[in-house]
Amino acid sequence: MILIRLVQSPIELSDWSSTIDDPDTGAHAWFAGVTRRKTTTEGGRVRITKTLHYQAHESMALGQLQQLAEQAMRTYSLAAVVIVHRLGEVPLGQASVLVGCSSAHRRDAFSALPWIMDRLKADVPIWKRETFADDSTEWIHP
Amino acid sequence: MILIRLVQSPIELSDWSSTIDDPDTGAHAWFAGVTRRKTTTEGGRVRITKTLHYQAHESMALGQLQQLAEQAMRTYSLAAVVIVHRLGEVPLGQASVLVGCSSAHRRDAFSALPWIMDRLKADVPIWKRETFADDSTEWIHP
Amino acid sequence: MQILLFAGVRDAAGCDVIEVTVDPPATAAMLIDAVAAQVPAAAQLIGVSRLAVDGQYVAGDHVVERGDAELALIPPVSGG
Amino acid sequence: MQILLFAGVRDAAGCDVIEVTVDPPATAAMLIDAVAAQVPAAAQLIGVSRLAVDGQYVAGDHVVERGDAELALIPPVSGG
Repeated sequence: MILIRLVQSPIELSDWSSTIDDPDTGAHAWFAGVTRRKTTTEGGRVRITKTLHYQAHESMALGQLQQLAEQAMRTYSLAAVVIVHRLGEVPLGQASVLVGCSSAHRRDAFSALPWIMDRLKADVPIWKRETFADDSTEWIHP
Repeated sequence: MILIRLVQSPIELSDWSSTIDDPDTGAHAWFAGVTRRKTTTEGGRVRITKTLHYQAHESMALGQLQQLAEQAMRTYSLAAVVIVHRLGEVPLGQASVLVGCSSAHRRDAFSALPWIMDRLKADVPIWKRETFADDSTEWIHP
Repeated sequence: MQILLFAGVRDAAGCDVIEVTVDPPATAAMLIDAVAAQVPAAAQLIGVSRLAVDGQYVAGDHVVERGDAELALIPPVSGG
Repeated sequence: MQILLFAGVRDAAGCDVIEVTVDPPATAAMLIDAVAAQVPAAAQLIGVSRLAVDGQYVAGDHVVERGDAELALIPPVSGG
């Protein structure tokens, strides 16, 4: 089971937690990426984030997420994968992304989560614009 | 922040998900161990589980969980750790254990979860008794 | 050919889509260079961007055919 | 000395706590052997169990002092 969503409203883990249920899975793992207040730059300077805004090439992002979910299912013998990414404004302390997966044994679920996040952050056409405490804004293009 | 609980009632992720919130964390990770229907024995035989029962040396389990949570906090620079283990009967498809943690960066949260589960499964005095489809029971002592 | 723009490149160009003209056969790299020439303020960012054709990344030497394929310029992503 | 029992050992012994007598100085290994002698049906499981004193695992050569310390026999665990 694969569930991919781009949403404009807050992501609540409780709304999604039952989506990966499966009687033959013994391991459920979740990751939520949350808007953080402080970012330390490469130069060691601490920047204070006020809010984040996410933009996507939506149809391509959905396709890329579907592809990487399918690859994760095969590679890690997962029973289910759910990936939810929020777009638009994401206030401090709220989740921008939620990834969940279930597998028979915990090693697979533990390995799948970082793999999915690494791929998502490398290839899925979604961009973050930070608004800092001084109201300056910056698109993040790592 | 460390939160350790042994509970007798169902563990709902939504009841605990806000406990690891922290404005300076960007990564929240969760693991739930869930009662699985099928177990494949070393000999390759598939046994069908009907239900599980967990027993603990409660005071020692709480102490051991607290110790390993403290060690995880230090090792992985976590902001928060929550560990909830259910005791008594745990029906199929329900969680026997829930572990959550938050950190500034996702690598730490991803590394902490398997570490905590490995330690829990090695040292925390909690035991599982399986009841199989044929009503036979067996304490698991790996 | 029309190319969709996003994020920092979109802001620098001031538009969601840009029209570029290159002599066929047009490779992805040629199209990216053509966008950079039209949006010099973002030339560096465009130089590290990838081209996607109908939602799939293509290599620089990929030849883009005229037609109704959707072209998008994908600067380094920062989702998650 | 009284030793708390759990799981498979508790079921084999038919009780939550067992009284064992060993000559001082009593090491953890001697106490575990004494439990095994009293619960032969679970001797193998007891042989791979650890002793905990006041909630902390101790090594086999740890000398257990008489007093009010809580002793527990911890067979291999299977939580999670």
